[in-house]
Amino acid sequence: MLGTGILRGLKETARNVIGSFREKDRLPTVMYPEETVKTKENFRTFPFLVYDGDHAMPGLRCVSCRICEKECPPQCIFIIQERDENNKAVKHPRVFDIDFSVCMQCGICAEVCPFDAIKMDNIYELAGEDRFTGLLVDKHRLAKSNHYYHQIKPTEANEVDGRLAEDKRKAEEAAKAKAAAAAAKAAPPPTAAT
Amino acid sequence: MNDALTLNGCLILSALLFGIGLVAVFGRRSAILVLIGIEFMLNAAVINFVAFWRFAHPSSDGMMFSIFAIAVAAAEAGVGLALVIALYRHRRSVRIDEIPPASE
Amino acid sequence: MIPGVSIEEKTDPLQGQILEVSMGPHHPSTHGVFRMDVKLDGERIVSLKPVFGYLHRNHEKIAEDVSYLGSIPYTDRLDYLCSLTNNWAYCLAVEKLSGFEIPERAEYIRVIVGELTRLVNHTCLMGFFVQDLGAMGTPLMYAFREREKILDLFEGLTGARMMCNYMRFGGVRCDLPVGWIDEVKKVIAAFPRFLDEFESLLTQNEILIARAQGVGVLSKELAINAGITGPCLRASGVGHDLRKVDAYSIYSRFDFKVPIGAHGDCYDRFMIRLLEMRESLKILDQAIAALPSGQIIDPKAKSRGLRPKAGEAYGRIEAPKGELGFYLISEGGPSPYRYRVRPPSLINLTVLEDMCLGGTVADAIATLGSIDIVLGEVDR
Amino acid sequence: MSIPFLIIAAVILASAWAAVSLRNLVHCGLCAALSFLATGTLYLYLNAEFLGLVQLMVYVGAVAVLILFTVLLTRPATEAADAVPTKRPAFWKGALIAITVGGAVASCLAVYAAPKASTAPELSIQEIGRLLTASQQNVLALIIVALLMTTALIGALLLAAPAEEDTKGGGA
Amino acid sequence: MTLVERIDQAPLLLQRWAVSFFPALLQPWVAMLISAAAIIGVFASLFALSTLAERKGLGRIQNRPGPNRVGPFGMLQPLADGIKMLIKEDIVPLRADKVLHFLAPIALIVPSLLVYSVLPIGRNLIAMQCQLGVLLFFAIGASTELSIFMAGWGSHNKYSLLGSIRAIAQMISYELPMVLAAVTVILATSSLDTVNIVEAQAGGFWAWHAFTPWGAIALLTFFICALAESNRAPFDLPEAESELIAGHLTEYSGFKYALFFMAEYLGMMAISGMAITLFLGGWQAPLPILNFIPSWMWFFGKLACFVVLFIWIRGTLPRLRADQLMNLAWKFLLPIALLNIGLAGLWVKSSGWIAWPISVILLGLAIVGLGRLLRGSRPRGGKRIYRYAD
Repeated sequence: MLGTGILRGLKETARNVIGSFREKDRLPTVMYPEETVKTKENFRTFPFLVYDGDHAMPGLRCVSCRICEKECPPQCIFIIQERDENNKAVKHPRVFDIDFSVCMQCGICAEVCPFDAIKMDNIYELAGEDRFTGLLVDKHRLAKSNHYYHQIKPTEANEVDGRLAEDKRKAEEAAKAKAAAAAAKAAPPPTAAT
Repeated sequence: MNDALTLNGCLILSALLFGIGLVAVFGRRSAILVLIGIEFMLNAAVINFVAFWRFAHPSSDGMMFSIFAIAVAAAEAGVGLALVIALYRHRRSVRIDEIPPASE
Repeated sequence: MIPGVSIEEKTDPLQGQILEVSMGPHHPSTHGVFRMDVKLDGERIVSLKPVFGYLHRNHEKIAEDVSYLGSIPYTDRLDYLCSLTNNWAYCLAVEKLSGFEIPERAEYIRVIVGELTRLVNHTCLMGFFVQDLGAMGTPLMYAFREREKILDLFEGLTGARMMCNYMRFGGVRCDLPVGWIDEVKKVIAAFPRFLDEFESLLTQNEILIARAQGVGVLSKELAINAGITGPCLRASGVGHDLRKVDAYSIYSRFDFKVPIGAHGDCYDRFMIRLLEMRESLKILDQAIAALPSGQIIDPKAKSRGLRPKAGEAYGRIEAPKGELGFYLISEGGPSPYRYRVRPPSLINLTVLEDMCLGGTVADAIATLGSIDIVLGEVDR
Repeated sequence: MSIPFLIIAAVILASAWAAVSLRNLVHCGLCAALSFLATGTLYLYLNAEFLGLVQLMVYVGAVAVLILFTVLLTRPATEAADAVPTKRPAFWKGALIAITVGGAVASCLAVYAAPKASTAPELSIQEIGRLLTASQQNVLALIIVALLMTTALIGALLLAAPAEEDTKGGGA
Repeated sequence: MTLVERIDQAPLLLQRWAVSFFPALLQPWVAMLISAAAIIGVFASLFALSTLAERKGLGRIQNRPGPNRVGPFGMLQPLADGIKMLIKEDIVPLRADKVLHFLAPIALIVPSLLVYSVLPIGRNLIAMQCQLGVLLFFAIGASTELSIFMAGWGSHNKYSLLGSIRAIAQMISYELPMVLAAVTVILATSSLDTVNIVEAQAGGFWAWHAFTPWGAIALLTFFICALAESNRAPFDLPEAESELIAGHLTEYSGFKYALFFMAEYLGMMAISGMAITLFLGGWQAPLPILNFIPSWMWFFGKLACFVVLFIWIRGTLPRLRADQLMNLAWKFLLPIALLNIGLAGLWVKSSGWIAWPISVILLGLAIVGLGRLLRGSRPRGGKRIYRYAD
C-alpha cells in the first residue's frame, strides 16, 4: 500500500540513530589523530632492509644478488654492488635505492628474496614535503634492525629466524663434514707419503 | 483634503498605466509584450474600481466586480500565453507583423 | 557556448531543440572516469554513446614483458573492488598451462576468500546504485560499514585491504593467521542481520520501486546475443552461473542456488545481487565447516622463474560482475606471448544504449548504476 | 497627495514603462512582475487588503511566471533581437496614440473631485464571503467565473501541449 | 501577573519596556522594529541550529558522529560555515546578467522573512495580527518562484536555466494542493486570521484539527507539499541533481549562496510553522494541565519536531523522477485535497458522529484508488517473487 514501504524505511533509519548511541557497531568511526586503529600483523606497506646485530651497514643481510631488482614488476629497486680496492665484488650493496613513489607495495621482493634480507614494513604515516628526492629512499633509511622486525611481525620474524638458524646449522654441519672429509682426504696422503 | 487629491491621483495613475498598456499593444512587435500591455490595461481598470470604492461611495459592488475582473484577467492571461506558444509552434516566430491573417 | 555542448538545429522545425550533452568524465555518478554523450529531446534520451578508455593502463602489453609472477599484482588492479577473484582467474589460467595440482586446503581458502569478495562487491554495488537514485548516502554508509569488516579480514590475511596479491600458481601465498577463521565466522554470523535491515529499508520503498521497476529493461534474447554475463544476465531470466556450469575448483561440493529474475529491469538486477549475497553466505558456512588442514601450495609449483610449456589456456571464473576470463599463450618463455583478459564490465556495458533509449536522464544514471561497471576492468 | 501613494505610483509607472520599452524580453517580464507587485501594494494602501493579496498571489505568483515561461519557450525566435524598441518609429506612433487617449481619460476624470467618505470603508473578509454568496447575481457571476476558469485551464493546456505522440515514453 | 504568565508574555513585556523609552510619536515604529528584529534574530539563529542538527542528524543516521571538531560537540560548526561563506570569493560568470544574478538572493530572502509576520509564536506574540493571515502567507510565499527564475536566468548557464524551470514547475504544482489543504482549516474555523485559528484549537490535543479525519489527511497533504515546496527530501530534484542539471544554484558562491541556503531553511521552518498553526494548535499545550509551560515553548517544540522529521525523511528516501513528481502532485494530492474540502464542509455542517465514518470511508477509497491509479501497470505493491535455477 502506498506509504508502508516508506514507513518501514524510516523505522530502519530510526533504529540506526538509536543504535549509534548504544552499539559500537553502529558508530564505527575512529577519531584518527587521537585514536588509531591497531594494524594487523600481516599488514604490509613499503619494504625495508633487515640487518642483524646493532650496526646497520656491516650487519646488512643483503648480498646484492639483485633478484628482487629483476623480479620487481614496476622496476623500482636500484642496486649497485660494492667493489673493494682491487675491483673484486663484495657481497654488500654500495647503493640500494627504492623509489617509494613507484613502489606499489606488492611484496614480491620480500617473497622472492632468498636471503630474507628485505621484508615489508607496516608504517603508513609517510607524508613528506619533498616529492622527488624525499621518496627516493637510500639504503641508510631503508635499513632497520632485526629486533624492529620482531616487534612489528613477531610470528613471521620468529619463523624467518628459525629458518636462518637452521640453514646456518646445516651449513656448519656441511662445512664440518667437508672439513672432516678434507681432513680425511688430507690424512691418508701423509700416511701414503710416509 | 488629501483624500480628494489621492482619488484624483489614483485616477491619473490608472489612466497613465492604461496609456502604457496601449503603448505596449501598439508599439511592440512581440506578441508576449502585447499580452503584458493587456495585463496593464486590466490592472488600470481594477485600480479605478478600488479607488472609487475607497473614496467615492463605499458600496460593495466595486469590490465584487474587481475580484471577478482579476479572476477573468488571470484566465485570459493563461489562454493568451497558450495561444502564443501554439503560434510559435507553427510559425517559429512571434512577431505580430509576420503572422498571416487567420484565413490563410 | 559551453565547450563540448552544441545545440544542433533539428531538421524538423516543429520539434524542440536536440540538446547534446556529454555527461562525465568528471560526473558524480559515473563510477569513475566514464563519459556518456547523450542527445536529449526535451526529457527523453534520443541517443547515448558511451565513451571510455580514460583509465587504460596498457595492462595486457605490460604483462607480455613482466614475468608470470610479476603480473599477479597487476591483476589486483583490474577490477579494483574484488582483487582476489582477479588473482584467482589468472592463477587458474596459469595452472592450466603449467599443470600444478592445488592442495585441498588451498582450494577451500580460495573459495572462502572468493565468496567474501563477492559480498564486498555486491555491498559496494547496492550502495552506489541507491546513491544514484538519490538516497543521501544512508544505504551506502550501511553497506560500507559491513564491507569494512570484510576488508579488515583481507588485511589480516593478505596484508592489504583491496590490493591483496594473495594467490599464487598452485595455491595461496601464506596460510591463515591464528584466529582468522573465528573472525570470519563472526562476520558471517552478523551479515544476515545487515541484509534484512537493507531489504526492509529499500526493497518495499515505493519511491525505489517507482524509480527502478520497469527502468532499463534488458530482454533475455538481447542479453544472450550481447554476451552479457553475471547478475545482469540472471536478472533477465537466464540461469547461467559458471560455478554451476563449469563447477571449477571445488564448487561442486557445495549446495547453493542461483536466483533468476523475470523482468530484467534495474529492480531485478538489484534484488538478484541481494539474493546472491545470501547464497554466498551459505557457501561460506559450508566451506568453513569443511576446511581441512595441510599444505597451502603445490610443492612442485614454482612462482619465480616459472616457464610453463608452450601452449594456450583460458581460465574463467564467476566473478561478482560476470564471467572473468584470462587467455594466455605461452611459448615457454618467462613471460606470456599473449595475455588477454575477458572483462565482464566492458561487455555488460555494450548494451547500455539499448537499455536507456526512450527513458529520461535519471533512468540512464539508474541503469548505469545497476549494470555495476568498474572502469579499471572496462579500460584495463 | 500623501507620500506613500506617490512612491507606489512612481514605482508602478516606472516599472510599467520599463516593461514596455526594454529590449530583453526577460527583463520586460520581470519589470511587469514588479509593476503587478506595486499595484498590489497600492490596493493594500487603499485598505482593500483582500484584493491586494489576491493581486499579489494571482499576478505575481502565477501570471508573471507564466509570462516568463512563455518568453523561455519561444526564446529562439526572439533571440534575433529586434532593434531597440524606443528607436523604432512605429513605437513612437503607438506611444503618441496612447498618450492622447491616456491624457483624454485623465483630464475628464481629474475634474471629478467629490470624495464622500473620508474614513476608510471597512470590509472584512467574512463580509466579502457573505456578499459573494448572498445576492443572486453575485452567485451567478461566481459560478460563471469558475466555469470560465476551468475551460480556460483546459483550453490553455490543449493549445500549449505538444502533439500527443511527442510525450509518450519517459518510463512507466 | 503570576510568574508563569510573566515568562509566557516575557517577549511582549520586554518590547513594551523598550518602547517606553521612546517619544510617543516614534513608539509604533520602534515596536514594529523590535518585533522584526526579534523574528530575524530568533529564526536566523534557528537556521544556524537546524543546519547543525541536519548535519549531526544525517551523521547519526549514517552511523557517523557528524561534525564534532569545531567547538564542543561541533556546536560552533554553523559559525564556522558562516565565516567560510563570508570569506569565500563571490564568483559571477562572465556573461551572466549581473543585475539579475545579484537581485535573485535578495528577492528570495525578503519574502522568506516577510512570511514570518503572520505566524503566532506564542499567546498574543505575533508580529502583525492581520485579518487575512493565511492568505498573506501564501501570497508572499508564491513570489519565491520569481527569484528562482532570476537565479536560473541570471547565471547564463543552460543547466541552471533547465534546473530553475524544473524547480518552478515543481513549486507551482505543489502550491495548489497546499493551499487547498489550508482551505479546509479556513472552512472549519471560518476565519483567515491565524490567531483565531489557533484559539479555535484550544482545549486539549483532541481539539486540534490534526485529530479530525479531514484534518489528518490535510496535514499529510500539507506536509508532502511542504517537502516539495522547500525542495527537500524526495523532491530535491532541482539542486541535488545527480543526473544532468546541477540546479539553479551552480553559479553562486560565497555570501549569495549562503543567502539561498538560508532562504531554503527559513522557508522550511515557515511552512512547518504554518502547518503547526493550522493543524497542531500553534502554541496550544496538548493537555490543559500543561499550561504552566510558556506558550512559545510549545510552538518551538513542535517546530523542532517538524525539523527533525524533515531531516529524518531526507536521510532515508531516494529521489523521485521529474514526471513521477508531477504525477504525484496532479493525479494524487490535488484530487485528495479537493475531496478533503468536501469532507471538511460535511464535518462542519453535520454533528461529529456521522461525519467520521463517511469521511474515513471516502478518504480511504480515494487514497487506495488514486494510489493504484498512480502505480499504473506495475504489480500490486511491486512485490516480486524470484525463482531459482534448477
